[in-house]
Amino acid sequence: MEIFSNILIYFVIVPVLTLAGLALCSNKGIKAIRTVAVAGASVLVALAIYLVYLFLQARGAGDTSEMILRTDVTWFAPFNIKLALGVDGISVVMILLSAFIVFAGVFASWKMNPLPKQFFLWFYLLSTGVFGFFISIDLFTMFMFYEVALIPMYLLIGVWGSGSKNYSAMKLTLMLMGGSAFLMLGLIGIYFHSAADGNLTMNVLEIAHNDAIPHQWQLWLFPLTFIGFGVLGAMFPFHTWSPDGHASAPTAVSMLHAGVLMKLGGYGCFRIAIYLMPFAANELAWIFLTLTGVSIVYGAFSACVQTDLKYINAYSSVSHCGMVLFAILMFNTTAMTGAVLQMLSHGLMTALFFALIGMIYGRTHTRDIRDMGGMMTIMPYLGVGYVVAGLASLGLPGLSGFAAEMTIFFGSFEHSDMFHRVLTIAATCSIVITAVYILRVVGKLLFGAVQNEHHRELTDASWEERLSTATLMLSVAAIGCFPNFFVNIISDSFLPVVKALGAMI
Amino acid sequence: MESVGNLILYFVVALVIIVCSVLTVTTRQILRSATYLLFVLFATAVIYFQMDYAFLGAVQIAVYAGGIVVLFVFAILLTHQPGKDAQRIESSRRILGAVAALLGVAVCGYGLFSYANFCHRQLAEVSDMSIETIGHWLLSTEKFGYLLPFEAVSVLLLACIIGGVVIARRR
Amino acid sequence: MNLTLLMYLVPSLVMFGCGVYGFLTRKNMIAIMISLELMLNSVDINFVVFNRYLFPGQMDGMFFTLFAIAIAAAETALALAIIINVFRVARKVDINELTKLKF
Amino acid sequence: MPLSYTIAVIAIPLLMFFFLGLAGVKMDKKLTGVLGVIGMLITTVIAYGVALTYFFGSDQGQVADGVRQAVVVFNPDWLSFTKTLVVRMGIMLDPIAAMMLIVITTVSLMVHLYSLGYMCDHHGHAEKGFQRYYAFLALFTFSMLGLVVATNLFQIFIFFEMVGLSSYLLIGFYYQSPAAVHASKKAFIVTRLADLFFLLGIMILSYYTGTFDFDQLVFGPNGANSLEVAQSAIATGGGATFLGCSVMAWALTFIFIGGAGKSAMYPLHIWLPDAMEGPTPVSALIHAATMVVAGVFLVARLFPLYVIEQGAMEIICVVGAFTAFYAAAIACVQSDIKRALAFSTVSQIAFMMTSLAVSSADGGLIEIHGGHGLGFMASMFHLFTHAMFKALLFLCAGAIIHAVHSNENSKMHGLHKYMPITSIAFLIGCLAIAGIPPFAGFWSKDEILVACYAKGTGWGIWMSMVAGMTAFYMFRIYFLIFHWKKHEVHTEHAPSDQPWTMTLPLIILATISIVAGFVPAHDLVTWDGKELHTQLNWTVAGSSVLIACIGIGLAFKMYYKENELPDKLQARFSGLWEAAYRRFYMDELYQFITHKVIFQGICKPIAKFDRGIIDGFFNLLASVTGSAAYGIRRLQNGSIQSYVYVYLVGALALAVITMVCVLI
Repeated sequence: MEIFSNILIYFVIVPVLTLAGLALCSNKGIKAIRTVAVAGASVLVALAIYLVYLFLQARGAGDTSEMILRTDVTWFAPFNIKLALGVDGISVVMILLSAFIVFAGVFASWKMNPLPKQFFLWFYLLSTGVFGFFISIDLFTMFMFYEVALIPMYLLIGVWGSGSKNYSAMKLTLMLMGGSAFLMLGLIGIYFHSAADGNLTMNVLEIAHNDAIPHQWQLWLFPLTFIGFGVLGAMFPFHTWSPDGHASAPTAVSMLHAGVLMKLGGYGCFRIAIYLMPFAANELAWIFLTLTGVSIVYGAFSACVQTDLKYINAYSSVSHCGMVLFAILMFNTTAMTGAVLQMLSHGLMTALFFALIGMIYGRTHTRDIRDMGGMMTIMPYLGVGYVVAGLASLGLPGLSGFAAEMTIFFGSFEHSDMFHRVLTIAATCSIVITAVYILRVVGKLLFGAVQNEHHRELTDASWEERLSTATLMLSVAAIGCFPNFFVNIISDSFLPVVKALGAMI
Repeated sequence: MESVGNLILYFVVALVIIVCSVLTVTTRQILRSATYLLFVLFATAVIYFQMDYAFLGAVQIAVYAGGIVVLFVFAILLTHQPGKDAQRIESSRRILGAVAALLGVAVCGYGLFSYANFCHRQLAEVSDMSIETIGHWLLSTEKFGYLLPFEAVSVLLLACIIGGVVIARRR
Repeated sequence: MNLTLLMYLVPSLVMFGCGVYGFLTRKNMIAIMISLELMLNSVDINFVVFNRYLFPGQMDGMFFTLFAIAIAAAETALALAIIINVFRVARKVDINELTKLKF
Repeated sequence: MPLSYTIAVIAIPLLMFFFLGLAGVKMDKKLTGVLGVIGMLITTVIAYGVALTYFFGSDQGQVADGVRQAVVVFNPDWLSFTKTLVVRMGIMLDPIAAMMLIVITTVSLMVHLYSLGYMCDHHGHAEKGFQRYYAFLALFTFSMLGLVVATNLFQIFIFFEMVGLSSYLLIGFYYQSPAAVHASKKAFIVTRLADLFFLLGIMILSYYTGTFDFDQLVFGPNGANSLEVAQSAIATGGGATFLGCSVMAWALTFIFIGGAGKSAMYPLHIWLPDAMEGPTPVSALIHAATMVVAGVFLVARLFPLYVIEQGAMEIICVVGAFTAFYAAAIACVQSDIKRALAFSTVSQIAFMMTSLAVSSADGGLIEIHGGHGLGFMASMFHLFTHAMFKALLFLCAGAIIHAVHSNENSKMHGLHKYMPITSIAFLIGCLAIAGIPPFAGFWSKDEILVACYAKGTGWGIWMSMVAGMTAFYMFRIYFLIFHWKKHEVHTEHAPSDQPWTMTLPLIILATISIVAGFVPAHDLVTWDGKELHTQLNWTVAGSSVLIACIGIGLAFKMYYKENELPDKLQARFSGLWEAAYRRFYMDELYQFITHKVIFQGICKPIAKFDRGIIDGFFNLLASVTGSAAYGIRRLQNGSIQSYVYVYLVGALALAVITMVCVLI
């Protein structure tokens, strides 16, 4: 089969095989379950790194096609649905990010209890959806994988969560499904206007090439798709699933959700909404720019007064993910590259945050910062990890957040009109607010005197927790120290869309 | 013109059916209810015989009267202590049920009596109603053959047997 | 006086009405099943008499009745098995009290 | 020594940081300290080699036509914003960078050595977190060195953040003490706020000029600061204005605010006194000698731009002059020795800022070409000398605190007898800062005053007065600590001079403080790389020495021997004294703004809004759907009998309708 010669399909096959392997494990055989889960994740990481290598090689060899590793296999001819695979720089780094987070997530849920097998089954189903989404360029398969990624979340939170998990799981799933409903409408609309000559297609590249969606339709379809993905990207005012959902979700799920799934939102906004409908994007950008600009500042301010660690992080995510959408809407290569960097950065850093919070919560059984203090003395490794994550979040040079945010700010500042300037400056102000809430929580949680004497008996991180967090910390530092490596992979991928957007002005 | 015996038989059967049906649903002792049902089924079998469908009548007696009613009796005995009457049904519920049933009967009866001209046909002679013919058609694959439903029913019965076993099995 | 089709339909109709009444008013599940049998039986009669009077040369009505009897037997057996099983668990056969799976 | 060895100067501290931070946990504490000192010693040697080569060597191509050029030894791309706007991470040596290398490595080495003794208890056992401390020191040294050798504005910004981080970590070194945590948080956030402006300034500047690199912003073709290049860079703004000022003025003002945050200029100075919660050697290194002058360094870096954009320079001048006075006034009444020194630092840095700012105006643009720019040189010179004697003073203070276990003056008094070496070293530091010849401070401060008088007599008198206050408050501290009255020994051990690891740095720094004034700064660190011919202005020098002596005399009168005078004065001017003691209520103001306005007034309502209105809306949506479903659920009650009933009614209705239709 032709399709099996394309490395991309293995990003779906490997999780599926892992699923099968897990299904064969017995419920009690925790060792076998862990082995299979780790093996799957390791293969994914290796594949992702190899993919980056392939990509760099292809670009190095002068392959300037928009997407590389293209394969089309017809799936359902009447609607022209194909299993269309292909990646550009953005998807490549997204796949890399996902692989690392899945890897770290497996180790973070090492001691998952109860039902470890079932947990990993759903976990890998979610991963399947995520990878499938990033490798496809067919509207239908993208949507399908998107849904595959969303649904397991309900069970993962509802069964393995904590606190008011039923409420949260329901809320998260319903809001995201609501977004999907918008999205589906938008996608169907796009499909039926995908070609002027009647050869309707689902292929993103072909639709963009045809550029046949009538302008008055774009004005309807763009908001539908943008909001559809924006809900997942935690865009104000559709972000409220995020605090509750993250607070209740088990560690690895929070990691995967904030780390990868929310990125699907940003990626989709770009790949479908803006890429396919540049006219409407230009026309309506101001609405969404305002919303995302509000997101950034609003999320940061809200985070300042939260007392639950996960809520702080969830609002911080609202702020940072707002930054992603904000930058994507700036329509220039610099800002958009910054957006992807920010996705990477936020993915890794939030995953790190949630991993650490999960580990702390697993020990103290509280996430309220008022009940904790002096954790640095008790668990220095986790404390240092938390500080690193915090510093990445507040944008310290040498860690990922800085490179991403700076690229976004400088890209956004390229617009010289007052509207963009004001928003950019407002967004820039968030770096101070971020510093405030990060230092607040670091000060209360890690420093100061030990609040609860029982906490003194707690242990520091075990080896698998160290491995999980160290992977993420190193990734965060790698992006922060060598941002140009990633920028070079990413930035060229924006040229076609920036050109299309430029043609609209 | 029918033979008098046939007529008398008809009236007896009709009377049994009507009376026993009513008793079936009104008696408060469930075992009696099953017994009245048995009478109704027998009376029905008689109608089948009258219609010259001897085979069908035999099936009716064997399967319905012999099998199903016995099942009912078993079930009743398993779930009820003997001699204990069922609770009295609230009158509101009874009235509602009666109204619905009577209305239904009235509407259908009105329809029957006022419109159905075909209802006054006479019984025609049938030439061949032997077991061979029935068997032939039942297992025939030609037009009007009933092999497929026959097989379907046999599978259904099999499923039913398995289902019964599974459900009734003690865990 | 002739035995017309109508004369057979009337007892059948009454039987059906009784079935409906029983089905609506009874609380005991077995009694409901019995009412159900009444209704089924009245339909069987209708099949037979319609076949016999209106299409004397054919046998479809008869076959339908035949199958209906078979299916009724299957259905009853299964239903009674369920009822007995439910009784074993809940010690009840009153459908108004068996509300555990409601909503 | 090849200039490219500078890489080693940067790299060794970074490696030390990782080594000590990661491997140090498992090592013997003392060993990590010794390793840290050895690493720093190597760094210092190389840095001296490089700097001396830069200044005095001739074969490295750094001097051409009598002009000292900036030499870029290393400049790879780090982050490309666009094809042209690229952030590079490089190493560039020019006079001020080379001078800073010396300052940073010297003070850092002294502090490394000193901490060996200071970070131990009285039995000589290393404190908890010893290796962490050394790792952070290494991190700070790395960041600061990276900052001064930056080749572009963005790199400076990056290292601004990095020094901010190291400062945060070191202030909060005693992280179990709430005061330290609070102080570190405050320091970070205030400087972050300033950095925000810095960033905005960079954004504006780079938007118009299209570059971050100094060699396109300020350096001319001959590799030295050039007004023509700055002029053309400013001109790319194309006369764009915002709120009546040119965008470039805004950019430069914002950048200055960034520098002001780090350099603790009013009103962003509030973090510095609190930062004294950190270990005293840290205060000496970061909050007296090096990091706090980053702002001065930044303005000096962009000096030509500021010269062209006079508006921004005026702001610096006013802020500097005011801060100098304000901080000096507060320093006069502080009872905590470190706080007093901290305000002294603020005041002295303000001196440097003012000096830079008046430099551009001392005779106007043309005369700068003619060879003035005295203020620039004086500022850099003062930066150098101040780093030495302020580090000395702080280290002395550290020794005293280590001996008496308190920061308060009232716990000290009469220590001269017990700690003679410390006392003499402190006295040398005081004389240096007061500007008594021939100590280092005299030479640099004198030139600053000359530059100020050149701008205007008013400026000169104002700064002279502040200089007099400096002499007063320094000697007030000195007398209160070492004299005043007999020391009451509270602990079982009488205070005494500290072990050699602590005393040796004092002696070295004291020596430097005496001789540093004779460094030919006017030859080495001038704004245009050319030699600057200066001579002592006897009028200014004489008057400033006189003022200093008056200040010292006043302090002597009031504080040498225990007497009632200070209390009387305090009672007489109680309002003023209280206000100054409370630092003119700036902290309360900030507290009000952050807590009451931002926290209670913005954050809380937003959080409530989010939970109540936005989330409430979605919950409302859900509950409406839910109750609708509950309503409909009544129909699906699961009772087969009701289903049949409804079905029957429906069927009958249909039958009746059919019949009626047939009838009609």
